[in-house]
Amino acid sequence: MINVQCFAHIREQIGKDQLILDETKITVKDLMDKLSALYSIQTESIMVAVNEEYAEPGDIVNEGDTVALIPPVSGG
Amino acid sequence: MINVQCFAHIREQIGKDQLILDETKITVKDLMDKLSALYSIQTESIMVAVNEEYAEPGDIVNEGDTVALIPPVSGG
Amino acid sequence: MMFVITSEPILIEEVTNKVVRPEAGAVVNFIGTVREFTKGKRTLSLQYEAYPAMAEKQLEKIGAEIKEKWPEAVTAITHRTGKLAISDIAVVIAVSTPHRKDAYLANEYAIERIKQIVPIWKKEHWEDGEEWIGDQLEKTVYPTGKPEEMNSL
Amino acid sequence: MMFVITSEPILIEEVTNKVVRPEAGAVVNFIGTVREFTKGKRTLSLQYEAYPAMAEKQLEKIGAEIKEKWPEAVTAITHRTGKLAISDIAVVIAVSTPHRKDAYLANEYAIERIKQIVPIWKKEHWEDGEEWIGDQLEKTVYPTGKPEEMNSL
Repeated sequence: MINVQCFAHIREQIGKDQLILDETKITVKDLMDKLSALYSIQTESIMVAVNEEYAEPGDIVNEGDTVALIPPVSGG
Repeated sequence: MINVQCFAHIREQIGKDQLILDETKITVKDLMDKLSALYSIQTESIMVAVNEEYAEPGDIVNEGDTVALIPPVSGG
Repeated sequence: MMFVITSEPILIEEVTNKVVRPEAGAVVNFIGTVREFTKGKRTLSLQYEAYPAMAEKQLEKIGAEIKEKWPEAVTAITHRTGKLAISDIAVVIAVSTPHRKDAYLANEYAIERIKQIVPIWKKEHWEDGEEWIGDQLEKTVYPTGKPEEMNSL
Repeated sequence: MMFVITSEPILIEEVTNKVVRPEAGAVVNFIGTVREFTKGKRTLSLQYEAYPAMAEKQLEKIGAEIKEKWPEAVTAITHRTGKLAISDIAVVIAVSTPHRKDAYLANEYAIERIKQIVPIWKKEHWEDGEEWIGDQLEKTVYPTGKPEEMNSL
Protein backbone atom coordinates (compact mmCIF):
# COMPACT_ATOMS: atom_id res chain seq x y z
CA MET A 1 0.00 0.00 0.00
CA ILE A 2 1.09 3.50 -0.78
CA ASN A 3 0.05 6.52 1.24
CA VAL A 4 -0.72 9.68 -0.75
CA GLN A 5 -0.98 13.02 1.04
CA CYS A 6 -3.01 15.84 -0.47
CA PHE A 7 -2.72 19.58 0.12
CA ALA A 8 -4.46 22.86 -0.63
CA HIS A 9 -6.94 22.80 -3.54
CA ILE A 10 -6.12 19.17 -4.34
CA ARG A 11 -7.11 18.18 -0.80
CA GLU A 12 -10.35 20.13 -1.17
CA GLN A 13 -11.06 18.74 -4.64
CA ILE A 14 -10.50 15.14 -3.57
CA GLY A 15 -12.17 15.77 -0.24
CA LYS A 16 -9.54 13.88 1.74
CA ASP A 17 -6.11 14.78 3.06
CA GLN A 18 -4.88 11.23 2.61
CA LEU A 19 -5.43 8.41 0.11
CA ILE A 20 -4.37 4.79 0.45
CA LEU A 21 -3.54 3.13 -2.89
CA ASP A 22 -3.34 -0.60 -3.19
CA GLU A 23 -0.05 -0.64 -5.09
CA THR A 24 3.33 -2.17 -4.35
CA LYS A 25 5.55 -0.71 -7.09
CA ILE A 26 4.61 1.96 -9.58
CA THR A 27 6.23 4.89 -11.39
CA VAL A 28 5.31 8.39 -10.39
CA LYS A 29 3.81 8.91 -13.82
CA ASP A 30 1.59 5.83 -13.68
CA LEU A 31 0.49 6.72 -10.18
CA MET A 32 -0.48 10.20 -11.30
CA ASP A 33 -2.42 8.79 -14.27
CA LYS A 34 -4.37 6.54 -11.90
CA LEU A 35 -5.16 9.41 -9.55
CA SER A 36 -6.15 11.58 -12.49
CA ALA A 37 -8.62 8.96 -13.68
CA LEU A 38 -9.98 8.22 -10.20
CA TYR A 39 -10.43 11.78 -8.99
CA SER A 40 -10.53 13.80 -12.21
CA ILE A 41 -7.77 16.11 -11.02
CA GLN A 42 -5.57 18.07 -13.40
CA THR A 43 -2.10 16.68 -12.84
CA GLU A 44 0.08 18.68 -15.22
CA SER A 45 0.75 21.45 -12.70
CA ILE A 46 1.18 19.11 -9.74
CA MET A 47 4.57 18.13 -8.43
CA VAL A 48 5.07 14.88 -6.64
CA ALA A 49 7.20 14.25 -3.58
CA VAL A 50 8.25 10.79 -2.49
CA ASN A 51 9.35 10.54 1.12
CA GLU A 52 9.56 14.34 1.34
CA GLU A 53 11.77 14.83 -1.73
CA TYR A 54 10.63 16.02 -5.17
CA ALA A 55 10.44 13.11 -7.62
CA GLU A 56 10.64 12.74 -11.41
CA PRO A 57 7.90 11.07 -13.48
CA GLY A 58 10.10 8.01 -14.04
CA ASP A 59 10.96 7.48 -10.36
CA ILE A 60 9.61 4.32 -8.72
CA VAL A 61 7.30 4.46 -5.73
CA ASN A 62 7.51 1.39 -3.51
CA GLU A 63 5.22 -0.08 -0.90
CA GLY A 64 5.47 1.90 2.34
CA ASP A 65 6.63 5.10 0.63
CA THR A 66 4.86 8.35 1.40
CA VAL A 67 3.79 10.26 -1.67
CA ALA A 68 2.62 13.86 -1.58
CA LEU A 69 0.78 15.78 -4.27
CA ILE A 70 2.20 19.28 -4.35
CA PRO A 71 0.18 21.91 -6.23
CA PRO A 72 2.05 25.09 -7.21
CA VAL A 73 3.38 26.53 -3.96
CA SER A 74 2.54 30.03 -2.75
CA GLY A 75 4.38 30.53 0.53
CA GLY A 76 6.34 33.60 1.53
CA MET B 1 29.64 85.47 19.00
CA ILE B 2 29.52 82.19 17.13
CA ASN B 3 29.21 78.83 18.82
CA VAL B 4 31.28 75.98 17.30
CA GLN B 5 30.56 72.40 18.26
CA CYS B 6 33.26 69.76 17.98
CA PHE B 7 32.89 66.00 17.62
CA ALA B 8 34.91 62.78 17.63
CA HIS B 9 38.66 63.17 17.04
CA ILE B 10 38.31 66.92 16.53
CA ARG B 11 36.75 67.25 19.98
CA GLU B 12 39.59 65.21 21.46
CA GLN B 13 42.27 67.13 19.56
CA ILE B 14 40.94 70.52 20.59
CA GLY B 15 40.12 69.25 24.07
CA LYS B 16 36.69 70.94 24.14
CA ASP B 17 33.29 70.05 22.79
CA GLN B 18 32.42 73.69 22.23
CA LEU B 19 34.27 76.85 21.20
CA ILE B 20 33.01 80.41 21.36
CA LEU B 21 34.42 82.63 18.61
CA ASP B 22 34.21 86.38 18.87
CA GLU B 23 32.90 86.94 15.34
CA THR B 24 29.73 88.48 13.96
CA LYS B 25 29.89 87.63 10.24
CA ILE B 26 32.39 85.38 8.53
CA THR B 27 32.52 82.90 5.67
CA VAL B 28 32.78 79.20 6.43
CA LYS B 29 36.18 79.16 4.74
CA ASP B 30 37.59 82.06 6.79
CA LEU B 31 36.23 80.56 9.97
CA MET B 32 37.92 77.25 9.18
CA ASP B 33 41.21 79.01 8.43
CA LYS B 34 41.03 80.73 11.84
CA LEU B 35 40.31 77.47 13.63
CA SER B 36 43.09 75.77 11.73
CA ALA B 37 45.57 78.41 12.85
CA LEU B 38 44.33 78.50 16.44
CA TYR B 39 44.13 74.74 17.07
CA SER B 40 46.39 73.26 14.39
CA ILE B 41 43.67 70.94 13.12
CA GLN B 42 43.63 69.53 9.59
CA THR B 43 40.56 71.03 8.01
CA GLU B 44 40.55 69.56 4.51
CA SER B 45 38.58 66.48 5.49
CA ILE B 46 36.20 68.32 7.81
CA MET B 47 32.72 69.24 6.77
CA VAL B 48 30.97 72.21 8.32
CA ALA B 49 27.35 72.43 9.34
CA VAL B 50 25.63 75.72 10.06
CA ASN B 51 22.43 75.42 12.09
CA GLU B 52 22.38 71.66 11.50
CA GLU B 53 22.70 71.83 7.71
CA TYR B 54 25.84 71.15 5.67
CA ALA B 55 27.39 74.39 4.43
CA GLU B 56 29.67 75.41 1.52
CA PRO B 57 32.98 77.23 2.02
CA GLY B 58 31.47 80.47 0.68
CA ASP B 59 28.42 80.45 2.97
CA ILE B 60 28.17 83.19 5.58
CA VAL B 61 28.03 82.44 9.30
CA ASN B 62 26.23 85.10 11.32
CA GLU B 63 26.21 85.98 14.98
CA GLY B 64 24.06 83.50 16.91
CA ASP B 65 24.49 80.70 14.38
CA THR B 66 25.56 77.27 15.56
CA VAL B 67 28.48 75.84 13.63
CA ALA B 68 29.54 72.20 13.86
CA LEU B 69 32.80 70.68 12.71
CA ILE B 70 31.98 67.31 11.16
CA PRO B 71 34.88 64.93 10.63
CA PRO B 72 34.28 62.08 8.15
CA VAL B 73 31.29 60.19 9.51
CA SER B 74 31.36 56.47 10.36
CA GLY B 75 27.90 55.53 11.57
CA GLY B 76 25.95 52.44 10.55
CA MET C 1 16.26 24.95 14.92
CA MET C 2 17.17 27.37 12.13
CA PHE C 3 14.32 26.36 9.78
CA VAL C 4 10.90 26.23 11.31
CA ILE C 5 7.26 25.87 10.30
CA THR C 6 5.01 27.02 13.14
CA SER C 7 1.39 27.87 13.83
CA GLU C 8 2.41 30.42 16.47
CA PRO C 9 3.03 34.15 15.87
CA ILE C 10 6.61 34.80 14.75
CA LEU C 11 8.90 37.01 16.82
CA ILE C 12 11.36 38.91 14.60
CA GLU C 13 13.83 39.28 17.46
CA GLU C 14 13.89 35.53 18.05
CA VAL C 15 14.63 34.63 14.43
CA THR C 16 17.25 37.37 14.20
CA ASN C 17 19.03 36.22 17.37
CA LYS C 18 19.65 32.82 15.77
CA VAL C 19 22.04 34.39 13.25
CA VAL C 20 23.71 37.16 15.29
CA ARG C 21 27.34 36.22 16.01
CA PRO C 22 30.69 37.95 16.64
CA GLU C 23 31.88 37.41 13.05
CA ALA C 24 28.80 39.10 11.59
CA GLY C 25 28.41 42.85 11.24
CA ALA C 26 25.17 42.79 9.32
CA VAL C 27 21.83 41.04 9.53
CA VAL C 28 19.20 41.51 6.84
CA ASN C 29 15.64 40.44 7.64
CA PHE C 30 12.82 39.88 5.24
CA ILE C 31 9.42 40.05 6.91
CA GLY C 32 6.45 39.04 4.83
CA THR C 33 3.19 40.50 6.12
CA VAL C 34 -0.39 40.04 4.96
CA ARG C 35 -1.24 42.83 2.51
CA GLU C 36 -4.81 44.13 2.42
CA PHE C 37 -5.06 44.95 -1.29
CA THR C 38 -3.71 42.92 -4.19
CA LYS C 39 -4.51 44.23 -7.66
CA GLY C 40 -7.32 46.32 -6.19
CA LYS C 41 -8.97 43.36 -4.47
CA ARG C 42 -9.42 43.50 -0.72
CA THR C 43 -8.14 40.57 1.32
CA LEU C 44 -9.92 39.88 4.62
CA SER C 45 -7.57 37.20 5.85
CA LEU C 46 -5.17 34.55 4.62
CA GLN C 47 -4.79 30.92 5.46
CA TYR C 48 -1.47 29.15 5.08
CA GLU C 49 -1.20 25.41 4.84
CA ALA C 50 2.09 23.52 4.79
CA TYR C 51 3.46 20.04 4.41
CA PRO C 52 5.50 20.73 7.52
CA ALA C 53 8.15 17.98 7.51
CA MET C 54 8.98 18.51 3.85
CA ALA C 55 8.71 22.30 4.12
CA GLU C 56 11.34 22.37 6.87
CA LYS C 57 13.60 20.13 4.76
CA GLN C 58 13.20 22.48 1.79
CA LEU C 59 14.00 25.50 3.97
CA GLU C 60 17.15 23.69 5.10
CA LYS C 61 17.99 23.06 1.45
CA ILE C 62 17.69 26.81 0.80
CA GLY C 63 20.05 27.42 3.73
CA ALA C 64 22.53 24.98 2.19
CA GLU C 65 22.26 26.65 -1.23
CA ILE C 66 22.99 30.00 0.41
CA LYS C 67 25.99 28.51 2.22
CA GLU C 68 27.35 27.36 -1.12
CA LYS C 69 26.88 30.73 -2.81
CA TRP C 70 27.80 32.89 0.20
CA PRO C 71 30.00 30.70 2.45
CA GLU C 72 30.08 33.24 5.29
CA ALA C 73 26.30 33.64 5.48
CA VAL C 74 24.18 32.13 8.26
CA THR C 75 20.44 31.80 7.59
CA ALA C 76 17.36 31.25 9.75
CA ILE C 77 13.80 31.07 8.41
CA THR C 78 10.47 30.72 10.19
CA HIS C 79 7.20 30.41 8.27
CA ARG C 80 3.82 30.51 9.92
CA THR C 81 0.74 28.44 9.06
CA GLY C 82 -2.94 28.83 9.89
CA LYS C 83 -5.22 31.84 9.67
CA LEU C 84 -3.55 35.25 9.49
CA ALA C 85 -5.07 38.72 9.65
CA ILE C 86 -3.98 41.83 7.73
CA SER C 87 -0.42 42.86 8.73
CA ASP C 88 0.27 39.58 10.53
CA ILE C 89 3.72 38.16 9.84
CA ALA C 90 3.75 35.12 7.55
CA VAL C 91 7.50 34.63 7.22
CA VAL C 92 10.75 35.96 8.67
CA ILE C 93 14.07 35.34 6.93
CA ALA C 94 17.24 36.42 8.75
CA VAL C 95 20.66 36.28 7.12
CA SER C 96 23.85 37.41 8.82
CA THR C 97 27.16 38.02 7.05
CA PRO C 98 30.42 39.77 7.89
CA HIS C 99 29.66 42.39 5.20
CA ARG C 100 26.26 43.72 4.33
CA LYS C 101 26.09 43.35 0.55
CA ASP C 102 26.00 39.57 0.81
CA ALA C 103 23.27 39.67 3.44
CA TYR C 104 20.91 41.51 1.08
CA LEU C 105 21.65 39.19 -1.84
CA ALA C 106 21.40 35.98 0.15
CA ASN C 107 18.17 37.14 1.80
CA GLU C 108 16.55 37.96 -1.52
CA TYR C 109 17.67 34.60 -2.88
CA ALA C 110 15.95 32.90 0.09
CA ILE C 111 12.54 34.50 -0.49
CA GLU C 112 12.67 33.74 -4.22
CA ARG C 113 13.44 30.10 -3.49
CA ILE C 114 10.71 29.83 -0.85
CA LYS C 115 8.21 30.84 -3.50
CA GLN C 116 9.56 28.11 -5.81
CA ILE C 117 10.27 24.98 -3.81
CA VAL C 118 8.78 25.05 -0.31
CA PRO C 119 5.45 23.20 0.04
CA ILE C 120 3.38 25.96 1.59
CA TRP C 121 0.09 27.21 0.16
CA LYS C 122 -1.81 30.40 0.69
CA LYS C 123 -5.59 30.70 0.51
CA GLU C 124 -6.92 34.22 0.10
CA HIS C 125 -10.23 35.11 1.70
CA TRP C 126 -12.02 38.02 0.02
CA GLU C 127 -15.39 39.59 0.67
CA ASP C 128 -16.86 37.61 -2.23
CA GLY C 129 -15.05 34.31 -2.00
CA GLU C 130 -11.80 32.51 -1.46
CA GLU C 131 -9.15 30.82 -3.52
CA TRP C 132 -5.92 28.87 -3.21
CA ILE C 133 -3.20 31.01 -4.75
CA GLY C 134 -1.11 29.14 -7.27
CA ASP C 135 -4.28 27.35 -8.35
CA GLN C 136 -5.96 29.28 -11.13
CA LEU C 137 -4.75 32.84 -10.87
CA GLU C 138 -1.07 32.06 -11.22
CA LYS C 139 -1.14 28.68 -12.83
CA THR C 140 2.26 27.11 -13.17
CA VAL C 141 3.09 24.05 -15.21
CA TYR C 142 6.13 21.97 -14.33
CA PRO C 143 7.06 19.95 -17.43
CA THR C 144 9.78 18.06 -15.57
CA GLY C 145 7.58 17.31 -12.58
CA LYS C 146 9.95 19.37 -10.42
CA PRO C 147 10.37 23.09 -9.90
CA GLU C 148 13.08 24.56 -12.10
CA GLU C 149 16.41 25.55 -10.65
CA MET C 150 16.45 29.29 -10.21
CA ASN C 151 18.77 31.35 -12.35
CA SER C 152 21.45 32.99 -10.25
CA LEU C 153 20.59 36.48 -9.06
CA MET D 1 9.23 59.35 15.61
CA MET D 2 10.48 57.50 12.55
CA PHE D 3 14.10 58.72 12.76
CA VAL D 4 15.73 58.40 16.15
CA ILE D 5 19.13 58.70 17.78
CA THR D 6 19.10 56.96 21.15
CA SER D 7 21.49 55.81 23.85
CA GLU D 8 19.16 52.91 24.75
CA PRO D 9 19.32 49.36 23.30
CA ILE D 10 17.34 49.13 20.04
CA LEU D 11 14.40 46.74 19.75
CA ILE D 12 14.05 45.40 16.20
CA GLU D 13 10.33 44.70 16.69
CA GLU D 14 9.70 48.30 17.74
CA VAL D 15 11.40 49.84 14.69
CA THR D 16 9.71 47.33 12.38
CA ASN D 17 6.25 48.05 13.80
CA LYS D 18 6.59 51.69 12.78
CA VAL D 19 6.49 50.72 9.10
CA VAL D 20 4.07 47.76 9.09
CA ARG D 21 0.76 48.77 7.45
CA PRO D 22 -2.08 47.19 5.46
CA GLU D 23 -0.70 48.39 2.10
CA ALA D 24 2.68 46.77 2.71
CA GLY D 25 3.41 43.12 2.08
CA ALA D 26 7.14 43.28 2.73
CA VAL D 27 9.44 44.76 5.33
CA VAL D 28 13.20 44.59 4.94
CA ASN D 29 15.33 45.27 8.00
CA PHE D 30 19.00 46.07 8.10
CA ILE D 31 20.53 45.43 11.51
CA GLY D 32 24.09 46.60 12.01
CA THR D 33 25.84 44.72 14.84
CA VAL D 34 29.29 45.17 16.35
CA ARG D 35 31.68 42.77 14.61
CA GLU D 36 34.54 41.30 16.62
CA PHE D 37 37.18 41.08 13.89
CA THR D 38 37.90 43.64 11.17
CA LYS D 39 40.82 42.85 8.87
CA GLY D 40 42.16 40.41 11.44
CA LYS D 41 42.13 42.96 14.27
CA ARG D 42 40.06 42.17 17.35
CA THR D 43 37.59 44.80 18.52
CA LEU D 44 36.78 44.81 22.25
CA SER D 45 34.02 47.41 22.09
CA LEU D 46 32.83 50.36 20.08
CA GLN D 47 31.76 53.82 21.06
CA TYR D 48 29.34 55.82 18.94
CA GLU D 49 29.06 59.56 19.21
CA ALA D 50 26.46 61.64 17.37
CA TYR D 51 25.44 65.20 16.78
CA PRO D 52 21.93 64.11 17.68
CA ALA D 53 19.73 66.97 16.42
CA MET D 54 21.48 67.11 13.06
CA ALA D 55 21.75 63.33 12.80
CA GLU D 56 17.98 62.95 13.17
CA LYS D 57 17.48 65.64 10.51
CA GLN D 58 19.83 63.80 8.16
CA LEU D 59 18.02 60.51 8.77
CA GLU D 60 14.77 62.28 7.89
CA LYS D 61 16.44 63.55 4.74
CA ILE D 62 17.31 59.96 3.81
CA GLY D 63 13.67 59.01 4.38
CA ALA D 64 12.62 61.82 2.04
CA GLU D 65 15.13 60.73 -0.61
CA ILE D 66 13.73 57.20 -0.42
CA LYS D 67 10.19 58.55 -0.75
CA GLU D 68 11.22 60.31 -3.92
CA LYS D 69 12.87 57.24 -5.45
CA TRP D 70 10.36 54.68 -4.17
CA PRO D 71 7.11 56.60 -3.51
CA GLU D 72 5.37 53.64 -1.87
CA ALA D 73 8.17 52.98 0.66
CA VAL D 74 7.91 53.89 4.34
CA THR D 75 11.17 54.09 6.30
CA ALA D 76 12.11 54.08 9.99
CA ILE D 77 15.67 54.27 11.29
CA THR D 78 17.05 54.13 14.83
CA HIS D 79 20.76 54.55 15.54
CA ARG D 80 22.30 53.98 18.94
CA THR D 81 25.06 55.97 20.61
CA GLY D 82 27.37 55.24 23.54
CA LYS D 83 29.46 52.19 24.34
CA LEU D 84 28.50 48.96 22.56
CA ALA D 85 29.78 45.42 23.09
CA ILE D 86 30.36 42.74 20.43
CA SER D 87 27.05 41.76 18.73
CA ASP D 88 25.18 44.74 20.17
CA ILE D 89 22.89 46.45 17.68
CA ALA D 90 24.16 49.84 16.44
CA VAL D 91 21.47 50.59 13.88
CA VAL D 92 18.14 49.24 12.65
CA ILE D 93 16.67 50.34 9.31
CA ALA D 94 13.15 49.16 8.47
CA VAL D 95 11.58 49.77 5.06
CA SER D 96 8.12 48.57 4.09
CA THR D 97 6.76 48.46 0.55
CA PRO D 98 3.85 46.80 -1.22
CA HIS D 99 6.31 44.61 -3.16
CA ARG D 100 9.55 43.25 -1.85
CA LYS D 101 12.10 44.22 -4.50
CA ASP D 102 11.77 47.90 -3.64
CA ALA D 103 12.16 47.20 0.08
CA TYR D 104 15.59 45.64 -0.49
CA LEU D 105 16.76 48.45 -2.77
CA ALA D 106 15.48 51.26 -0.57
CA ASN D 107 16.95 49.66 2.54
CA GLU D 108 20.38 49.30 0.95
CA TYR D 109 20.17 52.89 -0.21
CA ALA D 110 19.49 53.97 3.38
CA ILE D 111 22.55 52.30 4.89
CA GLU D 112 24.81 53.66 2.14
CA ARG D 113 23.52 57.17 2.77
CA ILE D 114 23.90 56.84 6.56
CA LYS D 115 27.57 56.14 6.02
CA GLN D 116 27.85 59.28 3.88
CA ILE D 117 25.83 62.08 5.42
CA VAL D 118 24.72 61.33 9.00
CA PRO D 119 26.93 62.93 11.70
CA ILE D 120 27.69 59.83 13.75
CA TRP D 121 31.18 58.63 14.57
CA LYS D 122 32.51 55.29 15.68
CA LYS D 123 35.53 54.81 17.92
CA GLU D 124 37.02 51.33 17.88
CA HIS D 125 38.59 49.98 21.05
CA TRP D 126 41.21 47.29 20.46
CA GLU D 127 43.50 45.44 22.85
CA ASP D 128 46.34 47.81 21.96
CA GLY D 129 44.58 51.12 21.51
CA GLU D 130 41.65 52.99 20.14
CA GLU D 131 40.84 55.15 17.15
CA TRP D 132 38.04 57.21 15.62
CA ILE D 133 37.09 55.50 12.39
CA GLY D 134 36.99 57.85 9.46
CA ASP D 135 39.99 59.61 10.98
CA GLN D 136 43.19 58.11 9.63
CA LEU D 137 42.36 54.61 8.49
CA GLU D 138 39.71 55.66 5.98
CA LYS D 139 40.59 59.26 5.38
CA THR D 140 38.10 61.06 3.22
CA VAL D 141 38.56 64.46 1.68
CA TYR D 142 35.55 66.56 0.72
CA PRO D 143 36.71 69.10 -1.86
CA THR D 144 33.33 70.80 -1.90
CA GLY D 145 33.02 70.91 1.86
CA LYS D 146 29.95 68.65 1.60
CA PRO D 147 29.53 64.94 1.11
CA GLU D 148 29.01 63.98 -2.50
CA GLU D 149 25.63 62.91 -3.73
CA MET D 150 25.57 59.17 -4.01
CA ASN D 151 25.43 57.55 -7.41
CA SER D 152 22.19 55.71 -7.87
CA LEU D 153 22.32 52.03 -6.88
